[in-house]
Order: sequence, then C-alpha cells, then structure tokens
Amino acid sequence: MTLLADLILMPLVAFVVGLLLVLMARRVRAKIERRVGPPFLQPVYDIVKLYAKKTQVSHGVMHDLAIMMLLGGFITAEIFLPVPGLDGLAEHGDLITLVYIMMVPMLGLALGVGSCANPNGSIGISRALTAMLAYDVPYVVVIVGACISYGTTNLIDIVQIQQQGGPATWGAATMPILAFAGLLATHGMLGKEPFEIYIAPAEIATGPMTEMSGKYMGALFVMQCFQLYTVGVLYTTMFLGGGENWLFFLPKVFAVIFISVAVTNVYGRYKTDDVIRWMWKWPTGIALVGLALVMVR
Amino acid sequence: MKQAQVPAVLESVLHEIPGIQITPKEGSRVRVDVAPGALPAILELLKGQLGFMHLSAISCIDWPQTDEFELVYTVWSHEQKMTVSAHVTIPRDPGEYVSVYDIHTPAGFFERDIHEMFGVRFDGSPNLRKFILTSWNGPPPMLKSFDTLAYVEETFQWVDYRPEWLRDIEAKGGGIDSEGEGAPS
Amino acid sequence: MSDTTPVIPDQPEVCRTVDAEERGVWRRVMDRFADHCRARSLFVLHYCTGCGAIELPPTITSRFDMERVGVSPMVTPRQADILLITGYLSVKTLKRVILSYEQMQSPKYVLGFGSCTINGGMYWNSYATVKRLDQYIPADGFIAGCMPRPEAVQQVFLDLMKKIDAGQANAWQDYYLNYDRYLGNQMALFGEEWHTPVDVIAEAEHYGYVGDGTRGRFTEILDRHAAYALRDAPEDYPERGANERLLP
Amino acid sequence: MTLTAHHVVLPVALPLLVAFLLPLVGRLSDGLARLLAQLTTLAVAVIALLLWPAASDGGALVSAMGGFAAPIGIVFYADKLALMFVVALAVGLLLFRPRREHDSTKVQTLWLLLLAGGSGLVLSGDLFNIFVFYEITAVATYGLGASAHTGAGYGASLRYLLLSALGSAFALLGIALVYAAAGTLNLADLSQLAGERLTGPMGLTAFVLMVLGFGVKAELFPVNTWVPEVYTAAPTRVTAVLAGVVSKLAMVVILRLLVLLFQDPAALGFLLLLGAIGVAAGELAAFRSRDLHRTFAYSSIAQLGLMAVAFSIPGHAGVLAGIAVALHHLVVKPAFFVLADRWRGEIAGLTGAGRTSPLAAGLFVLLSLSIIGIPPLPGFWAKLMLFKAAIDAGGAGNLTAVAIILAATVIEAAYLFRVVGILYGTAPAGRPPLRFTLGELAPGLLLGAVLIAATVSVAPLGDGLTAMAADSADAAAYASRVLPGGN
Amino acid sequence: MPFALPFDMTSLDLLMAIAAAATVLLYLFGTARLGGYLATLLHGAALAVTVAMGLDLAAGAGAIPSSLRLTVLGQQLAWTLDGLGWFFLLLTTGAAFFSSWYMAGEWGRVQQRARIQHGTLALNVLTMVLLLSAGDLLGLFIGWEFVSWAAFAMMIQAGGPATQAAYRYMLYALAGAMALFAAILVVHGAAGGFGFDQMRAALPDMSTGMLWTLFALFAGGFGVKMALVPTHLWQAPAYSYTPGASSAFLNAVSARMGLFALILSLVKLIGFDTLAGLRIPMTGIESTDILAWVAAITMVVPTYIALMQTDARMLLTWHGIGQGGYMLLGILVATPLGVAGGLLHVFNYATYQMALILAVFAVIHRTGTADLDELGGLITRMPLTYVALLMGIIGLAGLPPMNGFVSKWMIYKALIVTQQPLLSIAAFVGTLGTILSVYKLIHNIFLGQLRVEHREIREAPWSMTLPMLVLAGIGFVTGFAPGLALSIVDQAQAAMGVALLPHHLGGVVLATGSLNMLWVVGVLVGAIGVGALIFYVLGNRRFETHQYDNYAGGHFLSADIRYHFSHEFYPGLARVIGPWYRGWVVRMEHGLGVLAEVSGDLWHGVFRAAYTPLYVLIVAVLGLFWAGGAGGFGS
Repeated sequence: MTLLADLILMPLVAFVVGLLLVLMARRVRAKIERRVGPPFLQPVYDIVKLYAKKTQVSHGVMHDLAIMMLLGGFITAEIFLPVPGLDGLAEHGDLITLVYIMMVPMLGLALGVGSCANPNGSIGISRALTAMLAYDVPYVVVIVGACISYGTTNLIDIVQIQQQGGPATWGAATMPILAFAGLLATHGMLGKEPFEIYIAPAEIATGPMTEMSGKYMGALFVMQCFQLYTVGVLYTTMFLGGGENWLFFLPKVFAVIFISVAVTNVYGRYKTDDVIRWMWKWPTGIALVGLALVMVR
Repeated sequence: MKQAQVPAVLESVLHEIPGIQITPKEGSRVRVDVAPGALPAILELLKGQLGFMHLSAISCIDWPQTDEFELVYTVWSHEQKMTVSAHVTIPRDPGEYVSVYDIHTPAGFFERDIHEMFGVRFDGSPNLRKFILTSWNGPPPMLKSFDTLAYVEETFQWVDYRPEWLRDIEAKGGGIDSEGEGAPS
Repeated sequence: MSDTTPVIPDQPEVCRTVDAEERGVWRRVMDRFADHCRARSLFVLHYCTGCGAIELPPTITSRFDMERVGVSPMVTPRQADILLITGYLSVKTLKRVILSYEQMQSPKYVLGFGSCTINGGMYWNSYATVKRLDQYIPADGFIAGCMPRPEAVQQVFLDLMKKIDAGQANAWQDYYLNYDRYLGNQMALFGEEWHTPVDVIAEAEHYGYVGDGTRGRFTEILDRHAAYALRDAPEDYPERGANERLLP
Repeated sequence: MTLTAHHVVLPVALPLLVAFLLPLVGRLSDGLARLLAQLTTLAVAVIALLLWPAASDGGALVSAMGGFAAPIGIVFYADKLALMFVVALAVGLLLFRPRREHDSTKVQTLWLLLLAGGSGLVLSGDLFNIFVFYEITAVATYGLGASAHTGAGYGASLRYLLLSALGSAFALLGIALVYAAAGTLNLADLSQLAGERLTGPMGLTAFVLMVLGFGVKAELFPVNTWVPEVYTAAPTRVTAVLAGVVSKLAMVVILRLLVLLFQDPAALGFLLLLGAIGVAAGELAAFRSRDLHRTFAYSSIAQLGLMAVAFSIPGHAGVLAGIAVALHHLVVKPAFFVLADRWRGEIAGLTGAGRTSPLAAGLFVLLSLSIIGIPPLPGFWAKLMLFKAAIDAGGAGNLTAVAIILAATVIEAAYLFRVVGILYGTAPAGRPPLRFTLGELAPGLLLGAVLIAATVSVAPLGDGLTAMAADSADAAAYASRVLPGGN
Repeated sequence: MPFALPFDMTSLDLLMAIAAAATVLLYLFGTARLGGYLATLLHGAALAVTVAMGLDLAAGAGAIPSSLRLTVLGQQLAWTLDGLGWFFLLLTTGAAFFSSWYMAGEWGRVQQRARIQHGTLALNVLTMVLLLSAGDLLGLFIGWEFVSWAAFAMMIQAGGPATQAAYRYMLYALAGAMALFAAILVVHGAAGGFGFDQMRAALPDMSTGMLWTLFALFAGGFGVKMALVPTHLWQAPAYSYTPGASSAFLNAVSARMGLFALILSLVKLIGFDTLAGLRIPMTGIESTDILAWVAAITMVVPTYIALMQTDARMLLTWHGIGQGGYMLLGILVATPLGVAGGLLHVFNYATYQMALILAVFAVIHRTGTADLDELGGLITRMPLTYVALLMGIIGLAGLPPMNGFVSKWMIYKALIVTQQPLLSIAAFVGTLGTILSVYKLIHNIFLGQLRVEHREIREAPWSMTLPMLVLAGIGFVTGFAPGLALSIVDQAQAAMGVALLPHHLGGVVLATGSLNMLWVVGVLVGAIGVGALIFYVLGNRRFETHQYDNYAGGHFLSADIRYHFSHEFYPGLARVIGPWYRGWVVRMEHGLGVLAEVSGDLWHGVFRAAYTPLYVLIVAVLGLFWAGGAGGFGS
C-alpha cells in the first residue's frame, strides 16, 4: 500500500514544491528589479487561468500527445527520484535511468512543437536540443564521476553513503570540484539566462511555447515547476547528502535553485554557439579535473 | 536674421544658370528658385563642386489656386555646412517631372512617396508602385482637392456620445458648442 | 467603394449571459474559482499598436509594478489575455490587430487607450485611421486621455479585474455571437476578399457560441472566396500571400 | 594399339615433318594444307593421350635416341606432367587456329613448328636438346607475333627477337658452363652429378644465366618487357595460345632445372625474388593500363610470377601449387583473350557492353572471380595451395612473397571489377552495340565450362595433381628411370 | 525433444536446403504475381526452423551438426551451428523475413528488377547460414567471402551511384578478406591445420609477436565489415543506395557478421584472458583497450557525421556505423553485464534500425525523395509511418520505453562498474548526438509545414506499414520485458564461454543499482495515461486548426510561403563543430588510391622501355655479380 501512496504523493509533493520554487524565482527576480513581486499564489493563479481558458487551440494529435508525454514523463521522473520518507520505485531504476527518463518529456515537447508547424517553435527546439547537448556533456562527466566515486548508481544507496558521516561525507565535501561543475551544468539545465537561448522572447517569440495556449501553456507551466524541482532534488541527492527529513531537505533544494535564479537575473543571453563553447570549456574542464581526482583516489 | 547677402561661393557656382534666383534664409539656409528644366543641372553642380552630397528630402506643395505643384529639393553639404532648398513649380494636370534618382539615390523613395500622396509621375524613377497605403484605392490623399472630411463622413461612423452626465449638463443649459468649427453634430 | 454599406443596429448593453444549460452547484463553484484566478492572472500581449505603448513599461516594471496584481507581458497572442490598443489605429495596423485578436484564446479582453479608439481622437478627420475600435473588435474598456498615465492604466486594469472577478467581462462572446456584423464592418474597410487564416465560425460552432448574428450576408462572401487552400496570393492583398485553410 | 616408349618422339617428329611438307602441299591448294596441319595437330593430341596410360603406370616413358647411353645419348622423358602440357598445347592450337584473314600456309607451318618446338621442350630429357627446341619455339613465336601484318606487330616482334636472341645467348652460355663443369648434358646424369659439380658460384652462375635465358619465354621479371607489346600487337588467337600455354612450357623447363639440377636455397631464393617482383609489377601495371589487351598481358605476367614463387618452394607442395596455378591460368587466360578480341581498344569505350552481350559479361565476371581467387572456384584452391606451401616452408622470403601476393590480389580485384563496373554501366546513346557472335564466343564458353567442371570436381582433380606433383618433384625417380641400372 | 526429421538430415541441413531452394526459386519466379509472397513464405519457413533450432539448443544440445562434409586437397570442411551462430542466424532469418514481407506488396511490384532483389536477398541468407555455421577457419573464410560477394551482388543492382559505392565496398571487403586469409595462414603455420581445436591447442606456445599479428589481422579483417573507424567510409553510401528492403536487411544484419566473426575469433578462439595478457610493454595498455578505443571513436565520430547529413538514408546508415561501436564496446568490457549488453544491443539495433529504414523507404515510395530539405509535415498524411519512425528513433536514441535503452543502459553500467569513465562518457556523448540527429530526421520529414505538392499523398500500403509496425512493436515489447531478449542472448553468451548474467523478465538486479523495465515502462505509460486524463478532464475541448493559423509576428501565412525550418537544422552546433570535420580518413583513403596509381605508372613505364637489350644486359651483369659473389640469398 505504501507504494501506491508513494506513487500518488511524490508527484503532488513535487508539484507543490515546484510551485514554491517558481514563486521564489519570480520573487527573487522582482526584488533584484526593486519591484514588489507577485503574490504568494500567483503561479497557481496562472496555471488555473490557463487551464480554465474557454477555447483551446490544438495543431493535431501529436500536439496533444506531446502534452501527455510531458506530464507523464515528469511524473515518472518524480516517482524514481527518492526524497526523504518517500522512496517510490528508486529500487527499480537508478541514476542513469532517471537521467534518460528526464529526456522523455523533452522529446515529447519537441515532437509537439514540431507538429505546430511554427518556424519559431522549430528554431526554438533546435536551439533547445543544441543547448541540451552543450550542458549534458559536463553533466555526464559529473554523473560518471559521482557514480564511480560512490561505487553505485542506486540513488538510495548514494544518499545513505553521504549521510553516514553528516556533512563531512556529503558529495560536495568529498568531491568539491565535481560538485561545482555539477552546479554549472545544473544552471544550464534549467534554461535560465545566460543559457535561455531557446526561450528567447525577443528573437523567436518564446521558441517552443509560441503555439502553446490554454491548457497546453498550463502544462508547460506545470512542467517548469516539475523541472525546477527535479533538477534541484537531483543535485541535492547527488552532492548535498539528500534529505534526512524534509526540514533539512527543502532548504538545500531552495538553496541550489536560488543560486541559479540569482545568477540568471544579472546576465544577458548567450548565442547558441557561445553556449556550446562556454559549456564545453569551463564546466567540462572542471568536471574532468574532478573526475581525474576521483579516479586517482 | 543677421546677414542677407548671398554666400559668395554659391554665387560663383550658380551665376551662369539662366533665370535663377537665390535668396538667403535664416541660419545657413539658402533658397533657390529655378526653372523646371534646370534643376538636375543645379543639383549636379552643387553635388560636384560644393559637396552637397546629402539629399535631405523632396517635398511637394499643392497650389490649387494656380493649379500647380511646387517641388522642393533640400540638399545639405558637410563641407560648406549649408542647406540649399531648390524650388521648382510644375503644372498640375500632366503632373510629370524628371527623376533625379541617378544623382541622389534616396530620391527614389521620396519620388515614390510623392507619387502615392500627390499623384506626381517621375519618369526614370525606379519604383513607383504602392508604398505605404498598400490597400488604398482612392485618389492621392494629400491633394487639397481630396476632401478627407467627406471621405471620413462617408466611410466611418461616429458614436453619438450622449452619456447621461452630459444630458444633465445640457438640461441645465451647458453642453458642447456644437456650432463650433467642425465639431460633429 | 463597395456597395455593402454596413447597417449599425442599436448597441445593446452586453451583460453576463448565463451559459445555456443551467449550471449545477459544482460547476458554479468551479466557475467562481476560475473567474477568481482569471482576474488575478492577466497576460498582456506585448504588441504596441500606437503611441500609448510607451506608458506600459513603467506600468509593468519597477515604478508601478503591475506584477503585484498578476499582470505580466506575454509575447504571442496565443498566450495573451489582454490586447491593448494604445492610441490611434491605422487601417493597416487594424488588420494585424484583428489577426492577433482572433489568434488570442478567449476569454480575452481589449482595452482602448485614449480617445483615438473611442471616436477617432486627434486624427478624427484622417482618411488613414479607424474612428471607432468597437466596430471591428469588441472592446472591454476605454481609458480617456491622450495618452493615459500609468496610474490611469492601472486603474483600468483594476476595473477590468473586478469585472472579470464578477464574471461580467464577456465582450469576447459578442465577437462570436455577432461575427457577421464585425465582419461586415471589416469588409467595408478592407474589401470583400478580406479574411484571416483563423476560422472564427468553426470555433464558434465548436464551442457553442453561435448566436443569430454569427452567420449572415458577409460570412457568405467570406465562405465564397476564403478558400483557405488558396494557392496563389492576389498581387496586393493582404501584402504577401492570401490566407490558407486546409479543408478538413 | 598400345604405344611403347619409342612413340614418345612422335609428337615432336610428326609436326616437324608435316611443317616442312606444307609449302609443297600449299602450292597445290591452301585448303588441303590447312586440313593437313589440323590433322597433324589432332594426331599429336591423340598420340599424347594414348601415351598417357603407359606413362602413368611406369612413372614415365624413356626413349634414348639411337640407343646411345647416357653421357652422349639424347633422351626423351615423357612423364604425366610433360604429356599433360603436350596435350594442352595441341588442344590449344586446335581450339585457337588462326582466323580466316590472318591465315596462310606460312602461318600454318609456323603453327606446326610451334607445336613441335613446344612438345619437344617439355619432353626432352637433354639440356642442349631443350635449348634447340626452345629456339624453334622462339622462331615460331617471332613469325606468329608479326602475322597480323601491322606496323606495331612488326615492331613488337623485332624487339622480342632482339630480347629473345640475347636470352638464348645467355642460356647457351649457361649450358656451356654446365657442360664444362659436369661433362654431360643428360638431365638424369646431371642430377646425379649435381651434388658435387654444380654447387658453388659456377653452378649458381649457370643457373642465373639459364633462368634469364628461358625466363624470356616464361615472362620472368627482368626479361618480360616484350610481353605487353607482342600480346597486344599479335592476332588475339595467337596471343591466347602464347600466353595460355607456351609461356608455361618454359616455366616447366625451369622447374626441371630446379628439381633436378639446382637444389640449393640461393637459386630458389633468386627465383622467388624474380617471381615476387613479377607479381607486384604485373598487377600494378595492369591497374594502370587503359587497354583490355594490355591489362590481360600484365595479368599473365603476374600469374607467371605466381608460378615462379610456387616453384621456388622446395618439396612437392611447391610443385603442386605451381602446377595448379599453371593449369588454372591455362584455362582462364585464353578465355579472357577471347573476350578481349571483340572488346578491343580503350576500356572506357566499353560502357554498357555488358547489357548488349550479357553472356560475355557473365563469363568475364566468372573468370575474374576465379583469377582473384574467390572460393569455390579453382583459382582459390590454387592460391590456397600456394600459400599453404609457402607458410609450411617458412622463412622471411616466403612470408613477404605471401604478403605481396595478398596485396596484389586486392589490386587485381580493383582493376578487374573496374572493368565490370564499366561493362554494366549505362551506355551513351551514340555508340553502336558491341555484340558477340556465338562462333567467336564458343572457345571462351568452352573454357568457362571447363572451369565450372573443375570447380565441381575439385577433390578428385586435387588428388590427381598431388600424385603428379609428387612424381615430378622426385629427382631420384627421374634418374633411376632414365639411367639403366642407375649407377 | 530432438528435432524429428524425415531422414537423417539435421535441422541445419534443412535450413541450408530451404535457403538454397529459396535462392533458386526466387531468382526464377521473383517478379511473378505471387513471387513476393513465395519469398515471405520461404523466409518464414527458415525463421521457423531457426526458432526450432533455438529450442533445441535451449534444451541442452551443445551444437547442431550439419551433414555437409567436404574434404578438399587434404582439408576437411565441416559445418556446425552453436549458440553464438544461432543468435546471429535468428537475426538474419528474421531480417530476411521482414524485408521479403515488405517487398511482397506494392513496393515489390513497382521495382524494375524485383527478381534480382529477391534472389540476392535469399542468396545473402544462404551465405550467412554457411558463415554462421562454419566449423573451422577455412570454412569461416569461405563463408566470409561468400557473404561479402553476396552483399556486393545486392548493392550493385541499383546502378548509378550504387555501382560506385559497391565497387568501393568490394575493395574494402577484399582487403579485409586478404587480412583474414593471412590470419588463417598464420594459424595454419603455427597449428598445422585450420581446425578451431588445433588453433586452441597451438595458442599457448604462440610467441607474443605472432599473437599480436593474429589479433591485428583478425580485428582489421573483421573490422572492415563492421566499419570500425579507419575503414568506415564505404558503409554509408553502399547501404543507402541499395534499394529499399535489401538496404534494411543490409543495415540490420550484414554489418553484424563482422561482429560475429570478431567474437568467434577474438573471444571464443583466442579468449579474453590471452587477449588481456597481450600488453604494450611500457604502457600497460591491453589489446582489448586499443580495440575498445577504436569502438569508442566509431561510436562518436560517425554519429556526429550522421548529424550533418541531409539525406535520410545516409543519416540512418551513418548511425548504423555508430551503433556498431556500442556493440563492440559492450562485448570488450568482458564482464557478463557488458557482454550481455553488447549482444542485446545487436538484437535491439536490428529491430529498430530495420523499422527506421523501412519507414524512410515508405516515405520515398510515396514522395519520391529522401532529401530532408524537400519534405515536411507528412504526419497528417502518413500517420502510421510516423508512428513506426517515432518508435524507431526512440529506440535508436536509447530512450526508456523502447528496447534500445535497455542495452545501452547495460553498456553504460558495465563501463561505470569496471571504472572506465572516459569510455562511458564517450558512450553518453554518442547517445546525445544520436538524440539530436534523430529529432532532425523526424522533424524534417513528418513535422513542420506540409508542402503543397504533398497534400494528396496517401499512407503507405498495408504491406509496407505492417512490417514496420510489427518491428516497432517487437522493439516496444522487448523494451517493456527485456527478459525475453536476454534469454535469447544467453544462448550466445553461453556459447562464448562467458558467465551468464542473472536476469528476470523485467531486467537486471545488481548490487550497484538494478533496472526493472516492467516498472519503468509501466509507470511511464501509466503516467502518460494520467497526463491524458488531466488533458481531457481539465480545460475545455480542443479545437484543431490548420497549419496556416499560426503566429508569425502579425504576418498572414499562406501556402506559397515556405516557412518550414529544416535546412541546416543545428546552425549553432554546425558553427562550433563544423571546423572539426577535417576528413582525415577521406584524405588517407585518397592517398592510398594515388599511391596505387603512381606505382602503376612506374611499372607501366618500366615495361614500355624501348631499349630492352641494354636493359637486360645490365640486369644480367647484376645477376652474375650477385651469383659470382656466392652471396646466398635466402636460406
């Protein structure tokens, strides 16, 4: 029975924490711009308003399927991501499986946007995939380094290994360089400036989201919540010792996202090939140094 | 307006054009009135000798009384720091004039604009198709003979703006001076 | 000029039309909640149609910060709720405004800035500008002033929110219910071949907003030559290429 | 009627006799002369076949001329190997008799001289006798080479004459050295004395001179520059016989020398070197050539190089491989030349020829596959034998030779299948279709059928060849049969 | 239960008989009205026999002998089929069955020379049966030559560019064959015979130098067929210009014969331990490491070349080369997990690559072109082909619901567990490149703006879409329950002498993190169901509009404006990695060609020398000088 509870609870928790993360992101942006910032329930209002739209325009079956794959993919990712108290199915799928499950919604979105037949969307997706290639190279090096250093790819074991000796045995403590590279790659993964090339509102009218309206746009807002949550929790699980209990776990997740959000609002937008060059020069270099250190031990 | 005498350098260049009349204006502006046929020559001279490289604008004034169009070519010279506006008048009904595109390339757009707004044909101008009013089928709208108010009256509708607060004021004798100049009834 | 001089019926005061089937309690609670959220989350279309657009940046950014009440700019009409007509509307701009309006997802609201959208304003006697906005697309609110200051803009937003919260801002239904009249006015201005790629009638039928005013004389003209599968575009209209509907 | 040892001399004597009769008969009527020539060729073939059972049971038929004993007497030694080549020569000459326009009594006489010389070369057991028959074949080849009556033909034959004459001089010098050292010219006798007399620098020099001499006809490396010119200029049927059969006879002579006289590794190494360079040179030049005739000429140089490498491997395995390659080349090369007869001139000009005459193109593909050495065709088994022998013999020289041959096979496949690609290309509209009449293609198809028959019956054929190789590689048996009482 | 047969014929003989009969019959009746269905029947029969043999092997029979014996010139040739051979045989007959089924319908009728296509396909199956059941090295070589030439016959039939590509293939294949010939000769030299057991017996006393040459020759010879990096240029054009179904067959199976032979020679005969023993003196780099790095480069470089292709077929064949690298890398990890991953990837690759190629050829059949810049928006016209291609690309990219993910996961896991980070990073980077290029493939063909001329295109006929969908279904089923495919892989792994990987229906249970695809795919499908529920319940009904009702910055879109974004699909990436393609291998290949030409000219010149007598004199003097000096050459 607990498995059924986990199956239901984990996505909901993810959604709620995701909403809070989105709120924090918008609030931080407002404070940086010396503005008051949105009210507490603003993300909820946006999502409900989009779902409550009276007319919903679709561009074909694949456009709808994409939205289903989007939500389905992230719900699955949440279920395989262990959080304090809720292990879900982490026993049956390890870190590598999770990384690839996170790519299913990305592919679903890409197919849906493709079927909208909008040039802005296609350019957006081409840039999104290129950016994915850019930030995934360092991210892969970080994952391989972490897995080799922990000796396992099972997320639950990884968390236990890190919690044995308190903060001293956290990933960030044992592999500081690798953790730093992971942070840079995570920042790229979130699609915030300076790597926001594929949602560039000025150039390609929010790229993939051009033809998304009503509940399609609502699903994308929900995806943003899930994405912030997943990326934050994954980084915390790998390097910040996961969560003994929610009291310690949430601040860590918020801290990870806060760093990235804070950095976002003071940067302009890189061109696509600059994103690639930067991602393959600095984070990859740092990650390889971290990997070398791990292999030496 | 401090000095009225014609700048010497301009005098020396333009004096042999027959029937030319140069009147200096305030600041560094000079007005030149010339016969229609001589204008390209003048522009050529100004550009060649005095560095009037920049054609700021060609504007057209519609004189319905004398049934004429007046074309004003404003050119500017960086060397002389001086603006010359050459005025030419052409009769309205044929509304034909020669294009100065080969002297100043921007003239192409000005001529296209004047053609659209006034109906003046510049032969030799590269492109006289519709420019801004792409879905306009009416007469050239800038002509004074074109009664915009009549067109507007006929094409658009007004809202008779009678909110109750206005009716109270009128009841008390106030209200809008509807006989004023052009206020809609 | 075409002989179809549109006749202007009397303008009834648009009020909240209760949906056809009497809604159950649960549906009404849901509607109430939906209206509550709709009022607090408005996406403004980032489309500067006239001179008043310069008033928007201060309204939305740090000086007046409309995000406090949930208003934020959005790039494409698909995602936007509010279309701001900021100032005079030239005939050419009106075409794009109508296309953007039809591409917006209802419930959608139109706010007219300044007197130009009410009765022609400063350009009342110009051949190129449109005099009354609400002849071509239904408008929810107008702000007097040439150009209204951010405080006035905020005030109109707050008024609109109150109307949405009360469920009254339904001018958009009027576009479906009286589409023929709007189309007539548009055709009077743009000529008979005028149509946008958006199939408004099919949308109205799909979502059940078909009133007696939806179909009429002008929609027949529309059907005759809005062969959306038009291969080659007539030379000028509208500018590059005619519109396209893939017959289902 | 059974034929005894004394009839061994007939395959040589009969054609010589008729060759000199022909001019007289020719004066009466050309038809009769041609018929007589063909009859004698047929007779020679029949005789050789009839001799076969006698040779096979006794190992070999030996007939001493005039009853003289060894050191002086001229001996004819007909073992299965020799008889096989005589039959091949006769059948080849029959199959490829000259075409109507190149034919005349003079050509027929040369044809018979070639038959006589060739069979004498293989049958005779005496060194000087071999030299005489070698001269006869050389003269016949000069005449036949020029029988196309073209300027190029005369030039090529003249250059070939010069080269061959020089070669013969070397051979004669070598034979003289051998005579000086051993005192006898009878091969069997020499094989007895070779042990002590022909070793050391004197023997080696004799060997080098003889190899260079006989190498001219056996297309060995330094002395085969005449091959492309003569094979291209001569009438195609003559080339078919020359390349197919005659060059092998000279190689058999060299084999006899190696087996009987010179067993020391220096000689074998020298022949291996020539062979390997011959293979590499042949294949690379063929890769470069643009004309079909010239390509097949270079290809035959390469195949002869293969034989030289095979024979340079001591023991019967080497001989077996050499014979297998020789027999396979004997079947494939004439068929290639039959195709080249119609597809004359630039290869590039042949585009689309495969579509107009599919049978010829199919034959070409079959022959290419076999000569490259693709299983199950006999070419593969021959090469496998060669490689097995070389690897079993070991030694750096053999390994490099194997490597060169493997690389050469790839180049061989390259130029052959380049031609196939052109044959099956789409023909440009303007060119008239090159069509084969069945008559022209018949010999080729026959040889193709022989090839396929060999593929099917490769096992029994293999055993037969192994027995023949074992016998011909056995110097002691040779001596015991020839010398009475074997002193 | 032993396979009962009418007379003493073993099942392997029956299979050979069917294959031979198929070759002859199909060559004669290929174009007849029912010729296609006859082909499908025959290949189906062959598949059935193979499956039966599988049951036999699973029931414990070590190997299935064939009564075909040949003794030629002292060599005995025998044919027996063991687990490893059977695994690849199953792929061959399966691939032949599906491609003949594809050819049976309308596609076959449209071809000019269907007879030749059917004949060559059956010939390929026959030659592969002979190769896979080779009993000794000579049999292996003969089978290898047969397979190469059968593939050549299949490639050359299309004419035009195909002949050029086939000619280039033949040169590479023959060079590989000669290397293999040299290898078996070296073995013959050392072991005195061509038998497998003779070779194993002679292995211990082989010198390391000989072992290195043997390793190099085997890896080089078989690597050419597998298109490992330096020898990969021929495969893409050769496999794409072959017509339709045969191209699918070649892509799915033909290159894997190289892998079979590599496993047979390096793993079964030489064995992992002897290979591990072979080290480069100072550096401690083992022989398998070198091959692993060649496999890694083969994984990455061709994938990023595929990214830049504009022809759909070329893109897929370049990926074929890349995927070959994954299989080899998996096997070279030498742990049960790695080997199982590599072999499973062979099975998975065959299913989704075939589905992809058949789908692309269905598009070509309908639109007439495979150029990615001329297509677009076909999803509305050819939905079934779209589904097949979609499931194929998910498999090719190795994403969860499909089987491609399972085998790639096992390979990553094996590399991480054996602490080889750089190789696993290369594997990940290869997958990323694949994801980008497969999306470009599906986007440029099926998504985006539908062209005016493609508006009346109909879906491909059932005879073409059904095989595709069945293959994609197999991919999904083996993705959902990888245990089925893993049990097939066990046969091959057992025959290879590698310990079996304990697995259950859903996947693998390992201490260092296990994978249970039943849960992963189950939850994914369930979650997508929840997504669908949310989509249909919340929010109003959807209104489907046409492709020109699109946001274009206020612009009115219409049919005559071509706004489909497909040319140069990844401009940013092209700007960064564009200069990295320097075509070293292409220049190297060109260099070899020029070397052959130049040396050809040299010898050609030698033979044309007119002054031959003088030339001979010089040579004679040299010969004498050498002979006189009694310098013994050789000995």
